Amino acid sequence: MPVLEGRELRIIGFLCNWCSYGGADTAGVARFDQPTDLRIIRVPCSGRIDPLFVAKAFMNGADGVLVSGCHPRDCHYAEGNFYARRRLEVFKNFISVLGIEPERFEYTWVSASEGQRWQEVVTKFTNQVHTLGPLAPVPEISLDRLAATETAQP
Amino acid sequence: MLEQLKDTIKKALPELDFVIGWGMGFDALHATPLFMYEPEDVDKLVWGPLNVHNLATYLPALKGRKVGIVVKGCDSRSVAELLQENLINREDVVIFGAPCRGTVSLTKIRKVIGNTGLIEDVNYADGTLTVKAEGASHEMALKDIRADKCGYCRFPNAVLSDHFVGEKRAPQVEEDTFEDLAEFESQPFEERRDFWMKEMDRCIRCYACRNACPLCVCRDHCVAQSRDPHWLSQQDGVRDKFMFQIIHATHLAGRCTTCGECERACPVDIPVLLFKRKFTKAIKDTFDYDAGLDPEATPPLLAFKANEDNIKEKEW
Amino acid sequence: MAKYLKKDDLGSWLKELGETYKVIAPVEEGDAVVFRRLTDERTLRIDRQATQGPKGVLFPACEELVSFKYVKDPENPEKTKVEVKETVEAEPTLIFGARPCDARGFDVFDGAFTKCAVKDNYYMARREQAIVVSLACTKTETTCFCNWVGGSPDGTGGSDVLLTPVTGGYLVEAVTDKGEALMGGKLLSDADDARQAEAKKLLQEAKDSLREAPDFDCMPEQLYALFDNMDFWEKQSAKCISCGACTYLCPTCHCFNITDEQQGKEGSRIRSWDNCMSHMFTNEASGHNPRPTKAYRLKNRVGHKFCYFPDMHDGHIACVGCGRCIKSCPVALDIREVVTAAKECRLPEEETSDD
Amino acid sequence: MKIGVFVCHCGSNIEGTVDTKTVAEASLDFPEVTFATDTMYACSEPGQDGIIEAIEEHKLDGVVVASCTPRMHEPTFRKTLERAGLNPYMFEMANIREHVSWIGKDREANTNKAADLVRIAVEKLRRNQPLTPKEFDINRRVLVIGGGVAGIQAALDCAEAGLEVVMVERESTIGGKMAKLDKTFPTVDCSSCILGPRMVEIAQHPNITLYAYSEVESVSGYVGNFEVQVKKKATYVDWAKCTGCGECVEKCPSRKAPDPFNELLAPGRAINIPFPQAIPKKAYIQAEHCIKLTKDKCGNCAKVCPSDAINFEAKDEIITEEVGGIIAATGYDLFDWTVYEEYGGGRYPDVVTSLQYERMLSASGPTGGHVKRPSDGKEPKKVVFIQCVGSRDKSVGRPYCSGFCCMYTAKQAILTKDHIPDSESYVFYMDIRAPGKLYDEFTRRAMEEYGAQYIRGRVGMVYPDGEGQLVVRGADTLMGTQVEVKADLVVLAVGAEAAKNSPQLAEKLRISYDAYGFFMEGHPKLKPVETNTAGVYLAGACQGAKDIPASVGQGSAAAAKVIGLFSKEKLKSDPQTALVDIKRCIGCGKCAETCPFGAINMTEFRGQPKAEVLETVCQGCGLCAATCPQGAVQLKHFTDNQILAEVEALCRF
Repeated sequence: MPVLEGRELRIIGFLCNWCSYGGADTAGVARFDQPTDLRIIRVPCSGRIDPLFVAKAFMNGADGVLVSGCHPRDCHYAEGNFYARRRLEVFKNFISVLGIEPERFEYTWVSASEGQRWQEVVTKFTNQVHTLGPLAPVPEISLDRLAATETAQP
Repeated sequence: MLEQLKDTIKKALPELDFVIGWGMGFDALHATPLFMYEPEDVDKLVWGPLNVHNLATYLPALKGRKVGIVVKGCDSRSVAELLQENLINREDVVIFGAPCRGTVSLTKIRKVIGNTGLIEDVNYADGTLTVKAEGASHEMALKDIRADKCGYCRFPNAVLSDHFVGEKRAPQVEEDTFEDLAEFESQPFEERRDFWMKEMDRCIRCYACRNACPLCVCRDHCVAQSRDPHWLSQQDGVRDKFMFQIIHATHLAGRCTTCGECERACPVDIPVLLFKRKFTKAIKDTFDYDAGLDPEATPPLLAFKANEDNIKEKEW
Repeated sequence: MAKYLKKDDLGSWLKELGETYKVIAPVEEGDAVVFRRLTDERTLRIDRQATQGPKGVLFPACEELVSFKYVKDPENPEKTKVEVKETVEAEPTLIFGARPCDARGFDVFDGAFTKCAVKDNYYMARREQAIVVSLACTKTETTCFCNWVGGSPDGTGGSDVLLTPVTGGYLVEAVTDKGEALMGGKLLSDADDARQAEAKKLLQEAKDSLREAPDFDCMPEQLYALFDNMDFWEKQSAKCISCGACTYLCPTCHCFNITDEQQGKEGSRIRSWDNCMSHMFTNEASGHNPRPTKAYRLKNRVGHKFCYFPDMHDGHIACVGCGRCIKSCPVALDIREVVTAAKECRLPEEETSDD
Repeated sequence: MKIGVFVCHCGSNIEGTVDTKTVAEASLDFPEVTFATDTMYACSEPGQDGIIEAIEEHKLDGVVVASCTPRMHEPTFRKTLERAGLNPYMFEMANIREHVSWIGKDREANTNKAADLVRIAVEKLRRNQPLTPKEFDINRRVLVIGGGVAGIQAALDCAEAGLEVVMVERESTIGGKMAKLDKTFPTVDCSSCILGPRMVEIAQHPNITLYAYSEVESVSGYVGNFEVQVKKKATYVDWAKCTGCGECVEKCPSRKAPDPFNELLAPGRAINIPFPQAIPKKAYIQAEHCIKLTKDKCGNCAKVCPSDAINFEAKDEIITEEVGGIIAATGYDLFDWTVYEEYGGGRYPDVVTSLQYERMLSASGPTGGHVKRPSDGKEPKKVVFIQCVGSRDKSVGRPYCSGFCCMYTAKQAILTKDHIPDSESYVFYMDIRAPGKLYDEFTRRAMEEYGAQYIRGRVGMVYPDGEGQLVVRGADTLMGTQVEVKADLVVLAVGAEAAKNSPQLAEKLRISYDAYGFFMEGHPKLKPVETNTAGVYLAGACQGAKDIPASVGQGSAAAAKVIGLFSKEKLKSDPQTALVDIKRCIGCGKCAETCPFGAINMTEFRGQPKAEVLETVCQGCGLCAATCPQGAVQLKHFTDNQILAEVEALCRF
């Protein structure tokens, strides 16, 4: 089912299994209310996150992407988030040249115990994306073809 | 200087399978890579602002063979980068360097003379390029028609070489200020996006940008054309073309020397170097790192610091 | 009977034709000139050869062959049907501003797709509804060599109408019956002799400006003979970077790939341009590649154009001499040099001689 | 593939805010889903049986369960699949409880989101491959970090079970906090009398190697095969020669060194043996207070040592130990009570901490078991105890209850009466927490039999009255009045916090810790001694403040976990490891360069360099997969195609 028209935006989260996914669980266990937009994709480690997954999400029509991993030094795999931090930071810098507001993408650290922090991150990020509004999707077809289909279905 | 370069190459040639340099191409405006196997091939060597190609592109496929290569400053940085990534062996490559004054942008020349298909003669002297086409003669100052990358070049001389011919030149600029990028990013986000939509729409997916890139070393195994992983579909829509450029730029982050081959090779003139410029700036700002200067360095994205100097994480 | 169209009326004429046809013409886009649907916002550019020819109009870089959809039986979800819908898209289309070389490219396509045992419905449908209005060349570029491969600056192969620029306008000539249908436009007047003479003169000058054509009759034989001479091909291909610019810009290259792109239960089978200069082109599932290096691949490209295709199609060379592969090649690899070198290459003595 | 989707109600936990029936119906429309249903409790026995039946009846070859977090029940359902004859890895979960039903009440949005999460689980599952774990050998040795009572218990249990144990203790003696105590509640038996013999056992057990005055420097490897570097800090005394006679301590002229064992109540010597029952009973020199080591003078200890054990040239030493399991039992430290300036701790000598008081009460302490005021050595007649110093106080960042302070304060009040029969004790408390066996009875005895006066309320201020006494001013919330008590001695019941450097150790062990530095258990209820890192277990107060019986219990529990782990012939590795497609690999080595585990080797295949994954070493983080530009390394079950399919599923529909 699509996101709820007019109420939700497409926000994708990539969360490491050990800290942030657990943090989101902790927030759930504590019944911390959160906006419903975010859909979480579980990965073992923030180091698994190729920034290109984020790019792919934006190309395919995501309005916001959130990456969350273990706090630096706390990586379950010792170093994954250190690499992730560099790659994601540089990538966050990069997307503005594409015409994507850097605020549509955030990476952060939430530990398994930080349910409250998770609630705060999700809430604030969701609001941040809503402030920017939807991101126009990149057409899957050529512009001429797009123009043709648009005139065909006014 | 050219003669001196030829002599140096001729001396080294017996030890080498061949030396890669530039010769004249199909007309007086277009140079072409020249593979010099015999001394008489060396006589065809040219040097000047028409030597637009980065010949380092050929090196990874020649790994294990003893070859020579003539480099401009920017080309030498690609060689350094390939060495850093163990894609070539230092002892197999003999590098011939010479000072570079910058190379032309054929697109810019076309904008001046209208059609670059009608060239009769070309002369270069003292910073001025004279092109005769359709009976008319056009004089152009090199600085007006040189590739953008030459405007912010800090390394006109080879950063590493076995033989350096000629006198080293002082760099044009001390610092790259990324004005091109700032200008582009002075547009609102939506306009930037619209700009790329139109540009990407024209892409013919020939992958010349990739194949001309000296650091696109996956080449035959590029994710752009594989089903596993299946990053891109074969659709020729804007989305997949745009995504490819993002992949290319991202894979080059921290490695790209902004040699500009991607943009130069593009047959439909899409300014794809801008993507890499953005990454280059981010890498410079965040890690104070320039790719292709030190074959021994660890590139920033393959390393980390427990406490990063210039990364400010978001506070919620 | 040749007609005359005033330069100032060109826009109106195309607009008029636009009521019947989808008009595709070379327009400016960024720093390139490409064939696009002509609209008011776009600038027609016919003063230089288009960066990319019009082949994509009849043979799109990517087209959907069929769309498919998996449908579950609501009573029994284990049962799934596949609904397949063929997508043949064609509408009356006018290609304006093709050069004679570009138009001749369609002849090669016709040979491969319509005048053979297995016909390509998709191409054929578009070809039948297309009308090609070409523009003769009164100037030639350093990369032009149409005369080497049987073409000419005023060649009519593949065209339905041929325009020749003359002072103040264009000489308009119908080449085919299809083209004849365009001759009745109000904006066209009968061309007088002076204009016809001027056109003839300009075209002769253009022809004279081309380099002398070598004789390529011997090429098929010569290329077969060079088939195993990998040393030759390695040297010829040394500077090639294995991109697809030459093939994608080539008016005759017609190789394609077919892939299924599926999302969820729906998808489409698409045909997209493929490129014999790519390693992937002949890569087999096992990992084996019969054309493992660029030397093999360049040999194939040249071989196909100057040997295998002519062999199968009455000697018709699958190259129209437009020169795009030369001028847009990132390393300025010149196919004329390769073919000339192949022609002139002294073949090694047969090892198994009788005596 | 034939996929079955089971949408769990979890009673009303999910069903309350998610329409599970609608989710199941929506799921049926997803690709390759041939069966979908909602179920009351998927994890219950009938729930699991239902899954097994459906697998058989509908010939399913993959299962998605939409229920709680996979961190909880993924192993449960994998076993269910296995019982049904499927490969356990042909399974995915959609977390529609913690991530959906529990975080919002909008039923429409929740239902919609739940269906989306099922969709991505289905798309991922469609791209799963059956996986089989690899087996590898176990090094049946265990490392116990910390020699307090929890560590001692864990070490002895393991050693008794026949395992080789390596114990690392930061101080020069084991015993931890318990060794400092005089008596223990609620039995008031002598702490060193019950702990002492166990400490001796550690020293004498043939299966235990003890590194005292040592710290864990680094940990590498993985469950079954850890490599641990232990730093033996320089003691400047050759312990092989030292007999613990104490001659050197007697003759040491440096008399202003701190004595941490006695909680800094009295100065110690630069060379020291913490207490008579120390294990090992060996002297060590605090270098920064040694005249010889700082000024190159003196050297008395070396002169008097009968066994020639002093070595001023000693250096820190790194020892490498290989173990298969690790128990962290690093205990706790006291909260910095000086933060409470209003209590005057650290400013007024007669305001002491509970642990300092414990040393005063102890016969082996600096006062020989006589309670004396630090200021003038007089016996106090009125003692005021202030509870919750650094516990249950948000304003100092310690909102949690330390759990044992109520009990030891009661104990200290009783002991005060025992030591000074004519004394009076006052206890300021917030609530009395005594929920243990005989605990409440014990606090009542303090009040009823020993006359301790309990005042419910917080103390606002402690200040000297200028006549040698301290005025303790506080509230009595039961009476609703202000009270002032004049005290000879004030004892602060200081709460527990994580031992210092706990976060650093956690990082070395790759385990999580909470906001206060306490180590995170695998599950707050069901995995109290496990961590999320396989092979690393927790015992005692390092996981959270606890008293002696609880610490001992956890020590035994952690030991049981290790013994259980080692009882297996071989360990099975998680098969969700990285895999190299050698056709795509160009041998650039970037994956090997970044792998945190050294799990990627560069090898040659037909003359070409290629990467190769050591499956049992690979921990499945996927860093290599994100590093490889051509996608030649893929992490099984988290492949690019799987993640891309998940992204696609979320974006397209």
